[in-house]
Amino acid sequence: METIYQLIAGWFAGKPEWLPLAIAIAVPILFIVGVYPAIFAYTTLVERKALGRVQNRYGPNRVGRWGILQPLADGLKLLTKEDIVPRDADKFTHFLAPVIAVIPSVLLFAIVPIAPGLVPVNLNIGILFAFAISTASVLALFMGGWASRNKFSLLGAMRAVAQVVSYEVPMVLAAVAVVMAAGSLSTLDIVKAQTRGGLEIAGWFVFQPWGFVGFVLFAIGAMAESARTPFDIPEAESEIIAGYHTEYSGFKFALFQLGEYLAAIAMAGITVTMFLGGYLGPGIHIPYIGGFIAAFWFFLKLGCMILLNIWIRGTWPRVRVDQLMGFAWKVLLPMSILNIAVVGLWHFMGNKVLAWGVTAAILGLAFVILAKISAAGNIEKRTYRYAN
Amino acid sequence: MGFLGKGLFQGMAVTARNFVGTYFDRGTREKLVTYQYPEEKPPLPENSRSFPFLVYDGTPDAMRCVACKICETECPPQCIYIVMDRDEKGKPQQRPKVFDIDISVCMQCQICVEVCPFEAIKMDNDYEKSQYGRFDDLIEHLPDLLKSNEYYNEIKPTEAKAVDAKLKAEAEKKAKKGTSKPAAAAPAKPAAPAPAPKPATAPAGKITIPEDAPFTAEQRAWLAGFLSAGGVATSGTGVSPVAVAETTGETPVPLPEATPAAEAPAGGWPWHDPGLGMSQRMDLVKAAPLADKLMAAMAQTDCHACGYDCRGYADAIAAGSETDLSLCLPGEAETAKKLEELMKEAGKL
Amino acid sequence: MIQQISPIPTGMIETQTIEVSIGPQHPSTHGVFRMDAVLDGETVVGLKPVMGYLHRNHEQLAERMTWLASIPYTDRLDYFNSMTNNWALCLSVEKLAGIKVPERAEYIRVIVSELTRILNHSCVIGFMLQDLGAWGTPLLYAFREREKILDLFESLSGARMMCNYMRFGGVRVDMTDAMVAQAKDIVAKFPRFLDEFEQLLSNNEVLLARCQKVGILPKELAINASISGPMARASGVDYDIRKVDKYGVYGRFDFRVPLGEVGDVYDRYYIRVLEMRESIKILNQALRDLPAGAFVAPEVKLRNFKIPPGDGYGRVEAPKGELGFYLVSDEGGKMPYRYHCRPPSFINLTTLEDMCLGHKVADVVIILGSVDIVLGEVDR
Amino acid sequence: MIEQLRETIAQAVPGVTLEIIQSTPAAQQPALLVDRDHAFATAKFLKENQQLDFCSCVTGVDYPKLGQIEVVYHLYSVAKKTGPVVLKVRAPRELEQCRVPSLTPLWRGCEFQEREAYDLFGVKFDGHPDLRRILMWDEFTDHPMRKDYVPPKDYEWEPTPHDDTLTRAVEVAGIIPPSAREELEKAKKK
Repeated sequence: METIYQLIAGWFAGKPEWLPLAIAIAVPILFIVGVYPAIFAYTTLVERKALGRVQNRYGPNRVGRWGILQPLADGLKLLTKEDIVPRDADKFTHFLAPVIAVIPSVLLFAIVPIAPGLVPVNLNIGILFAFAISTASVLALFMGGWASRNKFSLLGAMRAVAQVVSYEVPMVLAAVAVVMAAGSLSTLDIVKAQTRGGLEIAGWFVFQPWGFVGFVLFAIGAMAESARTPFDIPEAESEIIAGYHTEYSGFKFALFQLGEYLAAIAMAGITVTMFLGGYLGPGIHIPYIGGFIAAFWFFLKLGCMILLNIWIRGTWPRVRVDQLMGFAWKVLLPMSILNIAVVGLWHFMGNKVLAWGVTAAILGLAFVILAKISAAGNIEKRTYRYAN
Repeated sequence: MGFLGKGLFQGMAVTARNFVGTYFDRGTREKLVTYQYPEEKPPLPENSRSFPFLVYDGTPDAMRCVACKICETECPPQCIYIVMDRDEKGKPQQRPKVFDIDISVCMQCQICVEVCPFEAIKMDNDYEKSQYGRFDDLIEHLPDLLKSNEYYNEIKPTEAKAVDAKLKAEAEKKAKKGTSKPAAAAPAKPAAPAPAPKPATAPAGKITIPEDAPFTAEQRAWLAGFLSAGGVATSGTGVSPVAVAETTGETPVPLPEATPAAEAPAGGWPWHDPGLGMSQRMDLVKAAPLADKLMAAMAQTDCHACGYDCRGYADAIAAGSETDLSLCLPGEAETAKKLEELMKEAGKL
Repeated sequence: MIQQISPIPTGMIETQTIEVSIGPQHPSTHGVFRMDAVLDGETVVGLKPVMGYLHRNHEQLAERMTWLASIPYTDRLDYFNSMTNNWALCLSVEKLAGIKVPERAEYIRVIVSELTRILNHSCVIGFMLQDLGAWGTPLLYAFREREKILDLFESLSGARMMCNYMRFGGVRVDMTDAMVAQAKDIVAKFPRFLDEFEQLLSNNEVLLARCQKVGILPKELAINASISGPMARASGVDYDIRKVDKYGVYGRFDFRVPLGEVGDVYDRYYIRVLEMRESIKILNQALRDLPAGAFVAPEVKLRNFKIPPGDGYGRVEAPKGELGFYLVSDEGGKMPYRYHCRPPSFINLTTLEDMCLGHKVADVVIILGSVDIVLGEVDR
Repeated sequence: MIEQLRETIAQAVPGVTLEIIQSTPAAQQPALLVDRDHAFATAKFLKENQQLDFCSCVTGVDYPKLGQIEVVYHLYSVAKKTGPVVLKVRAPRELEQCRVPSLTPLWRGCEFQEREAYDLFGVKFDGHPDLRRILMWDEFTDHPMRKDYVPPKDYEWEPTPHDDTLTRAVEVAGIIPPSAREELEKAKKK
């Protein structure tokens, strides 16, 4: 916003003072409202096509070439569908829930930088804002589940609350490590802190042991937070039909989907910002087009994160609700606390090569111990005998 | 077990392999198996079956179906409905007037095809039968069902060739037996009723051939000669000697060699003609033994619906080894009634 | 990595149970099947199976038609395995009537039944994983392989699923050399698919955590509750009708019966994988030894087929368990006087509640999936 | 073999009446007809002493001519891999008296099958833990597998394209109830 204001303030020298400000505010909003939903729409298409290919079939390919108009057709279909509200539902809450579901997801994009200096709002408490907002989305899920007056919806809502609240903890702690390393809560500063080397790759936090662990923790948390497979238990279709949005149809359902996907994309964006160097990449310092290259790198990384999500969705089964909680509290939480300590160690060890080795060893050992403890008695390798 | 999570990544490797594999499939359908249906259709194997159709030879009039109703009775979900064609006087015409198959009920089990003794009903390959209407559109009527033998040869070459060969062999066998029926009407189906020209000389025998009897001129001429020569419808071959001896009170007239009767049908049963009406057939056997009378009451299609041919069923009833009188499906209730009547007359019931 | 959370000690917090009707319209009840579950939070404290939504009185239908006309209806019992259903009925009828089946027909029956078995097992595993939430990937891999078998069935019998292939005293059409080659090709390629399948699933930690020690069925209960098929063998019951009765020509083949130890969902999953490998073995032998000769007993009439008065029970090892037909013939003998089908998946549901108690809702669906039911057979 | 078994049972279960019923000549599965009062004791003996631990198949057969309904149990032994021993119990057809002892306490596998027999034949199993209808709905009153069962008049019927064929089938099997045929006529007139 500030960057745009500085850019255009000069052009509007003779005009009223509020005009450039208004434009500077309007442009990011339009960008968020225009571009990210479009990304959402095509994410659904890409997801369906990719899942199709993973499952040895073509994805949607009937509406337009390569199914390019499929999202449009889906949208039209959902718009024209009958809006069904259960008779005993709490009508107002039932209506409000999908609306609220979208808002936090959209707000999350406000702190995601897409190019040097180009972030909708450069908050100095950016990361904190992101967590505050993303947790609010659970409110919508619970409202939807509660208002539907359906036992499956209720179960889904309960699961959603439990899951989102639990996964918030390791996620925030994983982010704390990054904040400690970068020394700032501002997303722009965090990206800048990853600048190192000519190609702008070497400095990414993910290439440090603590950063990698943090990345994995954060990615898992992000997946759980946005209820993506294998953590999609609030809407586990094989168990509780569609969870909190069982009783939603038509565009309200679409809004839930929109909110969920936007949250997933935003979380991917924050992951990229915090661990994968945000917009950093080769060529961003080239004059004039550097900004565009930076934006390209950002969206490329974003796309990779989304594809990883899809890939995981196409492969893994879903975990059970108690296992999910156990995993959050017994594996992720200790790891993330340890990770904070390790970042401190990293910070104070001068020799980075040595620090790399030491921290990697500590974290690896911790993972192995935690994994063995949690697997013991639960997972076993079996051999089978044959009858005579 | 390796490190925890190894299995997860192995799985991801498998899915990635399949994902990439679909782009290098190039039509082998190893990885990308889908047929894009309306544009490309999977090739159907020859045995493939959808719904039944009726085969005809040459023209739709020459259908093989004789309306014997075996398929109707045997059809497990009862989706076939047949009404035999009759002329104004109520004589059966050995062809269906109505032949409906309700494809909303048909379960494509092929049992009708298996039980048909006339090779008249076969399974089609056409599975695109969806309709907009729930009721009438889903009933296939006789004109929809009739398909030519060429079509059958086209969709199921091997099977059709075997059927054709079998029918040809049967026809030849029949021809060898000396049937006067023209060999052209080879497939067990009698020729469609041709307008019968009035015989030039009405024989002075006891039995006159009705004008509307569905005989060809040739048949009519033979029959006239046969009747005038033999007097009573008997002949040697095929009938048990006892039956011949008991034919009438009088000694059976030995058939002169020169008369057309020498070419008489192998069975030598003039009533064994599905074209005749029940009353005409009964007329022919007025003085015949019980077995012949019983036989004349049958529908004369030799359809084996009862498990015998017409002769065998009559003999079995007469001999008392078969007690069920309602087995003649093509004859419908008429035959059953007549059989009962005859048995009562004979004092066996 | 994952442990069950112990329930809240009683007396601390007062909680209410809720009754949830899982089904009849539910994505993972495998048809119109209902479970009346009583839940304490997410934990199942009571569960009653409710069935009959697909009931069409198959038995009465069969009693109103000839023996032959029942064969296509058996296709509809367990619509995945029409071949074994056909065989079960034909075997019972042959037993009652004393029909000797020609060698070649017996071999063809073994071939199609074992193909049916691998078809069923691979799909069941796929369905189970679908219930686990694996988004259809294993299921569609299984379906990809199943298509190849169905293609063979289509070229053999004319239909993909409703084969209606067997007749009393044999099979309906002969297996040509081309079909034998096709079958050999399928059998040769199938182990590769199984390896891929196992790589995708068998070591997957999420799958292990979800399936192991879930839905345990003890051996004694399995026998007492007449559980049959892979489910019983997963509980360690050494009972395979192919070995016990040696019906058909099963006595001639060399194969083993895999047995589980724990009797949980994972065992039921893995036993099926192992059984598929054994089926491949049988198929290899049967295809190798397929003799020439008649494919149907010539003395058996298609129409007016009659059975002497009396009763009899015949059974086969269908992919889902013991599929038997109890038939009674009376004086006429043209139609069954009594026709009873003993469906494996119906009886295997007996212990569903025992297996589900104390587990979570999410486990109920995989336990049900591991029982392997087809509602066409449960409800008849 | 079956004679032997009969002797053994007769010694073990005092007062039992046993009758051997032959199957079809080819099937070779002769059955033991046990009187109702001693059926449970006999079954218990078979389970415990003969190791017949697997009750495979339970079903009913209606014999209106005898005025009785028969319940047939097919018992196998998993331990010895033998079988089947066919156990038959008969009860009068009249609904009130149509009671036989339930074998579910012995073999859990009978649970659903006896419920099915109760549902379809109206045989009441004394001692069954949960005797409810299983395939038909709870409000249903009749027992459809009895030979004298007549489908209710207001059965879920709607005109179908194959009514003609079905109406003809009525004469053979009585599939469409008469009331439905009236409706059919009405529909045709429309």
